[in-house]
Amino acid sequence: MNGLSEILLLLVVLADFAVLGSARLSTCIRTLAVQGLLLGLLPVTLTPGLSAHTAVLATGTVLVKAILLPWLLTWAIREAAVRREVEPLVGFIASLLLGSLAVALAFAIAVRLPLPLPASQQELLVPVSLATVMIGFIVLTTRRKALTQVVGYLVLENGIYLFGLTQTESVPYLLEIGVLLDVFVGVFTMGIVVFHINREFDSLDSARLTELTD
Amino acid sequence: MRLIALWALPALAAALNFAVPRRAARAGRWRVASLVLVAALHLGLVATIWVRPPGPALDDWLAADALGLVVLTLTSVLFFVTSLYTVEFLKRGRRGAARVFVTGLLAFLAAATIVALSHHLALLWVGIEATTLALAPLIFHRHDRRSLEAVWKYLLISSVGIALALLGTFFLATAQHDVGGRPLIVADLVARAGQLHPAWLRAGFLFMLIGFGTKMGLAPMHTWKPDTYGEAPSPVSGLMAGALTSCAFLGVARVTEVAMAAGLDAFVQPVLLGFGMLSLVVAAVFIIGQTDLKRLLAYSSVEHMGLLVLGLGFGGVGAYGSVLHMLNNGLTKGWLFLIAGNVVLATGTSSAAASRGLVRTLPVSGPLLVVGLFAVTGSPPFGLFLSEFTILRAAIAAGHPWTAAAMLLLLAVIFVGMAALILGMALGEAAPGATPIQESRWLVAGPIALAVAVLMLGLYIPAPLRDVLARAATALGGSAP
Amino acid sequence: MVAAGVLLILAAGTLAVALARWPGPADRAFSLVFGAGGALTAAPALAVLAGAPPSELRFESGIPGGPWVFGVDALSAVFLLAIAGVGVACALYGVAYLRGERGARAVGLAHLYVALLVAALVMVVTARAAVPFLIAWESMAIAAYVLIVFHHQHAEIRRAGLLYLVATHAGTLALFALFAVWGAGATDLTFSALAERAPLLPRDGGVVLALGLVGFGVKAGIVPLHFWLPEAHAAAPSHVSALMSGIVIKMGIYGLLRVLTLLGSAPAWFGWILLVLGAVSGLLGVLWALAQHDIKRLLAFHSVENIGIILLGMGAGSLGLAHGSSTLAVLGFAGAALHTLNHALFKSLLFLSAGSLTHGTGTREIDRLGGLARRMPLTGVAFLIGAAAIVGLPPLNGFLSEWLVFRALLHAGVGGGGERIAILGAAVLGLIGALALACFAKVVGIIFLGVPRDPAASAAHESPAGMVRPLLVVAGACVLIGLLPVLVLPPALRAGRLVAGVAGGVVAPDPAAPPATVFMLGLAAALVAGMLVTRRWPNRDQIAAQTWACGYAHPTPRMQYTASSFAAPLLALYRPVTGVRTHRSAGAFGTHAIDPVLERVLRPAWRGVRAAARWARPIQGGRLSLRLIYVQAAVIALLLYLLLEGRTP
Amino acid sequence: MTWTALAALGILLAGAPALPGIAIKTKAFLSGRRGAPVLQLYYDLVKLLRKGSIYSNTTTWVFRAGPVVALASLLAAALLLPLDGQAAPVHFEGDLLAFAGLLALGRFALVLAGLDTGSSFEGMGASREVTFASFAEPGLFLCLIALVLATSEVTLSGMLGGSLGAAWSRAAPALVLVGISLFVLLLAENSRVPVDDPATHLELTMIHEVIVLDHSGPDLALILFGSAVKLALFGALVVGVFVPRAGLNGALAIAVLLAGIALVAVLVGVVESVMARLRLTRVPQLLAGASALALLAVILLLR
Repeated sequence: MNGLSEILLLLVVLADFAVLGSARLSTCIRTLAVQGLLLGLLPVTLTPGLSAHTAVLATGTVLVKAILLPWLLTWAIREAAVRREVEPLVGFIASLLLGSLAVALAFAIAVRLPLPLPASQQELLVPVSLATVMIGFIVLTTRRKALTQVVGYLVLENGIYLFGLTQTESVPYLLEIGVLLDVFVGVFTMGIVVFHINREFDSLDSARLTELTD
Repeated sequence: MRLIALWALPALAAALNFAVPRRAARAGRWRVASLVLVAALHLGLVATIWVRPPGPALDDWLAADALGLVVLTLTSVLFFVTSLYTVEFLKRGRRGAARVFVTGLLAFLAAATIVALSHHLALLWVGIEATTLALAPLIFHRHDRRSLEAVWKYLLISSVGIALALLGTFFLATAQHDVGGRPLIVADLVARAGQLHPAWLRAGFLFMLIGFGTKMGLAPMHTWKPDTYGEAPSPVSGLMAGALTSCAFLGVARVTEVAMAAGLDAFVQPVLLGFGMLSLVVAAVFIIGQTDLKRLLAYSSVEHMGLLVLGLGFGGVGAYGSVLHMLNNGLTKGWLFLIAGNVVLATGTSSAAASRGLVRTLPVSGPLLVVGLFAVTGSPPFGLFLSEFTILRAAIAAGHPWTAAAMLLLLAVIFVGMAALILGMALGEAAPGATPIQESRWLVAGPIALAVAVLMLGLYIPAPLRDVLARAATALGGSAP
Repeated sequence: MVAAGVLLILAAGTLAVALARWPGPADRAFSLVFGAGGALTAAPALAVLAGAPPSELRFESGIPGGPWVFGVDALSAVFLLAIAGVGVACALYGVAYLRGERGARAVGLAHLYVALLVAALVMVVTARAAVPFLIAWESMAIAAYVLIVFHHQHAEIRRAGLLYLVATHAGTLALFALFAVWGAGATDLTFSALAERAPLLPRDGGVVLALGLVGFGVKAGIVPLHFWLPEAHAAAPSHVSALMSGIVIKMGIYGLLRVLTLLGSAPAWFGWILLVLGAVSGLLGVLWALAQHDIKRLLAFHSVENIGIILLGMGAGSLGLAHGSSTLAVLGFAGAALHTLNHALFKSLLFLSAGSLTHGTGTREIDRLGGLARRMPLTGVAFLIGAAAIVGLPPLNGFLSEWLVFRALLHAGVGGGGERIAILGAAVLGLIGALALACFAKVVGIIFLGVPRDPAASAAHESPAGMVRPLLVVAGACVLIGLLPVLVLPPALRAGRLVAGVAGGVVAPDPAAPPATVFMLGLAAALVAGMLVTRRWPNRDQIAAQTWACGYAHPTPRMQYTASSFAAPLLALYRPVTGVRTHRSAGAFGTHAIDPVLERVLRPAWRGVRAAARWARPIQGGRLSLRLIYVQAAVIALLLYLLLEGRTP
Repeated sequence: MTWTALAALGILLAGAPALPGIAIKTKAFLSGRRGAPVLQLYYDLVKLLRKGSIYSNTTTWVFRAGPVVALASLLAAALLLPLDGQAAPVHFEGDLLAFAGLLALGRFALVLAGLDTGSSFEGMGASREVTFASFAEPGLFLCLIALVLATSEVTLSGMLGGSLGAAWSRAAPALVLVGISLFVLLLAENSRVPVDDPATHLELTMIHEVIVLDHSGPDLALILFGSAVKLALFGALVVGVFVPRAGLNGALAIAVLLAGIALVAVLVGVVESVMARLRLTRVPQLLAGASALALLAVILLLR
């Protein structure tokens, strides 16, 4: 139990809200990078001694979530010359409200689901991760641009990953690397598709992708 | 050793294919050859597993248990058939598409094999995510707006779903905390199921169900399915509807296995039944008045996924029915999508309005399409009849008469929709001047083989398969009828 | 033996396809092998009916539902006879009937499917386990479908086929439910095992019987489940219509009889339902038939009528079971079984003759025909015999079986219990008979008598021997059965006793049989003698002249009564129940019939379903965020479930 | 079978042709005319048998078979009736259906023969005949059913024979109803007023007569004799219901029967002279009424 990780977790939540609230894509992506960095630091702070496992995990996380993915997204923006606005379907205020609602719900659930871990571990961890997941969902469903939807997916992913940190010793890191790799490839393909979408529809407005329907 | 070779082989082949540049001289033929070769080797290896089962590998991360073996065999057979089909299919397609196509297929085979063999739930997750990604480029095969939209929806919805499955996996790991036993190894989870932390186990089950359910295409997470199957090249759709869904179902089955072992039946079954019935309803709604053959098949796949989880939900012989149904449905879907592919190759579209009198113009595929209608709607004497009938018996035995009645009603409605569309395409007077087409052997061999297999499974189940199915059923807390 | 027969029949079908390149040999081989197969199939049936012990054949199959068992007992035997006889007749007829279409369509395939159909039928009546029964059942349905849409280039034939397919598949689903309920929790679904479970069934078998009534009722065409029947029969080639109407729909009857046999008992309400349905089907069937102008649709509706008569017998039998009166049960079921056989004979005879006259004139419109007795004498005789038989006139087979049913109903009346009311069924039987007489007086009179109303009819020619021979054989069978009750009754009663569950193999001879036989033979003799006598009447000079038109000089064909005008008074009197539209014009009077069930209930219902589906379509809108919201909704729903369930572990 | 039964049958057949005569005579008497001799029909028959016959060139063997079949079926039906009040020459369980079936056979033959001429008048008559028959048939069956219920016998010989007397003591009202409705059926089946008018000469109003319009010579003779026999049979049926004769010895029973039938013929005559012929559209109502009476009887007995 150390205050440092407390603070980091709170920062994670703040990052969530920043993503929800920011009007410019580039801001979203930068916030995402910050969140990735926080996720990279957390394993170090959470586990008492610095083991090789945590080291590898931290570096891997920072590499992928804080550097590679943000770079990829900015590349997509530049290549596709996307207009920089987020263009939400739901206003910022509304989405912020939704976000706080999500946080409340997250805490409610977390109370019902006590971690079967020594008290030394974080009781903030579960609610924060759940909240991040939900806020990711909100971004996914309330933003119009394909790129912002990718951002939302990443936020959601971060939330899950955050929860994964409770399992650092049970899940061998080989797998966590696998997870990171999957996420990376996933987002990479998404990036490519986004690029194609922009070329085909000369806009990233995924709301225009409504040809296929019954 | 074989367990490793099974996925390493296609993985290497995939890497090799990707390494060879697109414009390499006469590469296309070699790619296809390698594809067929790998498929054949894979099938051979799987056969040896039936003859002499190998022990677990990598400290129990990989093992070929009954359930996994069924999925593995199904995948391998479908893949082999598809590879044969690809030989002719790629010839007709865009030049230079072979590289991505073959690489994707092989990568898919590797990933699916890992899923089928893995007894480590996190590894299983990695495998399934890998299958998702491996097939994404193939959906984009046609490089047009529609396929682009399809692949985008497919990617986003299934990535979200699969992410939730990961969360569920973590929950399960949490539930296993201070229970001991190797983390997320199925065998240990089942062995110690009683001591798992109930709340986290429940949560884990629910989220994995949602996640893998998304990949299976259970309503309401099915929405990517019609678009994807409709736009993807038919052999790819066939692989997805036959093999990929089965892999996802394996994920659901594994966690159900754990939950059942923990005695959570009362908690698990209502959820499964709910998703099952909802899927049937959605399928029925969209099959009525459907206008496109491949989208029709997609919804039929939603229907059958619903039946699978219904079988699990009823328990008892239902579990046996589910596993058998997974096998039958996989084979039948492969068969029908390949036929749909032939229709598209012949008429240029899968829209029902465009084709009439296929039984005359496509002397092999046309009749096979009609037969397939009866097979996929669970008419005797085809395999799906047996499995659906078994699931129905389970429903009655488990005391769900009204669920059973609703299920039958929906099946009837679905039959009307499918019959109306397929018979409308197959019968009637073909367009004036349309003459019977000499169909390529490569394109019809696979469907014929699958049809024979499905018919056989309806009349006779060989002893080894019988006992594998029985073991799988008992693993899922059910029993053999 | 039966198995060998089935194999031969299938072999015949395969030959027909394999030798497609050489038409002549193909036809000969098909006819020969098929005939042999039919004989092999019929032989054991005859043996069993003569009192040989029932045989059984069982083997293990790896599939769920226990071993596969096949067997022939008295009940199967009656149906086997019908299948073998009518099947062979129709198959051979089909060879000649389709010869003209060679080249245009895959005739060989049609023969193959006829073979498949007959083989499946044999399997249905010999299967002694749920799974093989269902397999045979659906194979039969599908083979029949393929044959119905043989001329699928016509849209209305495709529609009829689809209607039939949907109906029969729905019925099959009901049968799934039936066996699922019956075998719930059991591993062995053989009929013997099911029979042992009968006492455990809920509501002493009520559920099973209800499901059977739906599943088998669709096939049998019991009103209001008959809607598919006329369409399908009109659409199919005539020899297929004959098979369908003669045998296939009888499988519904077989199924119900088999279920009753296995249950060994029946609640009284089931008997009453059967009686009511029988009366309704019989009356509406014949009334709707009166309104038809297409000879094949008309015959199809008469199948509904005769199913009604059979149901009256079964209803009486079930009441016998319920009230423990074995005489009633035996008579009722025996009557049902015998009428099934007889109807198979004379209805296929009628359909084959109808095919022959369609072949000869190229039209099925009754009002365009006329005077065919002169141009197609043999077909005319065959049709007349069939008509007299279906109306139930002595001394033909139709009378014999209606007589059994009648006796059953009378027995219900003299019995002391609550079943006495059933005797009213006898009056219904009388009414049905009278209406059937009216209908066939119309058909025979308008089609075969008088003078042609249309060039098509005046250009008619007798059909080739290949078609006529089967007609005459079947007609002969109808006459023989009618004349020899003493030979026919014991087997029928044996089947009846089996269903009624009356112990003891030895059948008590029916006291009524000998006098009835004498009477029938005497009557036949009198008829023949009378004709001969009047032929050579002493010193009679015969003058040929024009029909006396009450002073009108030159009667023309158009002055003749038409089918419409003939049936008009009756239809007018029964208008409320017959969905008939009348349309008059200056020079013509016509009526056309619509099927109330199909037009007023089913089609609207289906339109409703489609509308509902279309209303729900937007769910699958193109919007991605919408679809993600579904996922989110599922997550939230499950979370709530988790929280609620989580409280009470 | 007993000899008295055969004797009764013989006498009945011989006497049948007198019945129409009796009816006509009664009619004439009531309207104060002398009328044709009672034996008129005998003369006609003899004359017709001597004549040759004309056949329309549209007709086939069906036309010639008609009269024969009609007569033969009636004779066969006669064999089933216990004319001597004891037992019929032929009797077996459920022979009631055979009786009805034979009547139907005769009708079928005549109707087809009529249609064979292709004349619109015969067609019209045939149509009316079968239409009205379809209303008369349930009446007949209900009457027979009522008798079955009253006597618990399932053969004509049984229910018109031994156990009828007991039935009268048990269920007289029902039997009266049966008798009345049988009499109405008699009028209808034999095409008498008020259903049909044998004396009419306007084809458009005929039912039975118009069907046989084209028959001539011996054929017509057979038909006329047949209808006389039919009248006699129905008369015997009515008498059989009203007068149980099981107790009487053969000769007396036959005598009673003949007297009864003659009385019935007189009644027919009376009806013809007091009633007018119904409009065709009203006929079904009359027949339905008869059926209703019989149904009422059945209900009385079922209760």
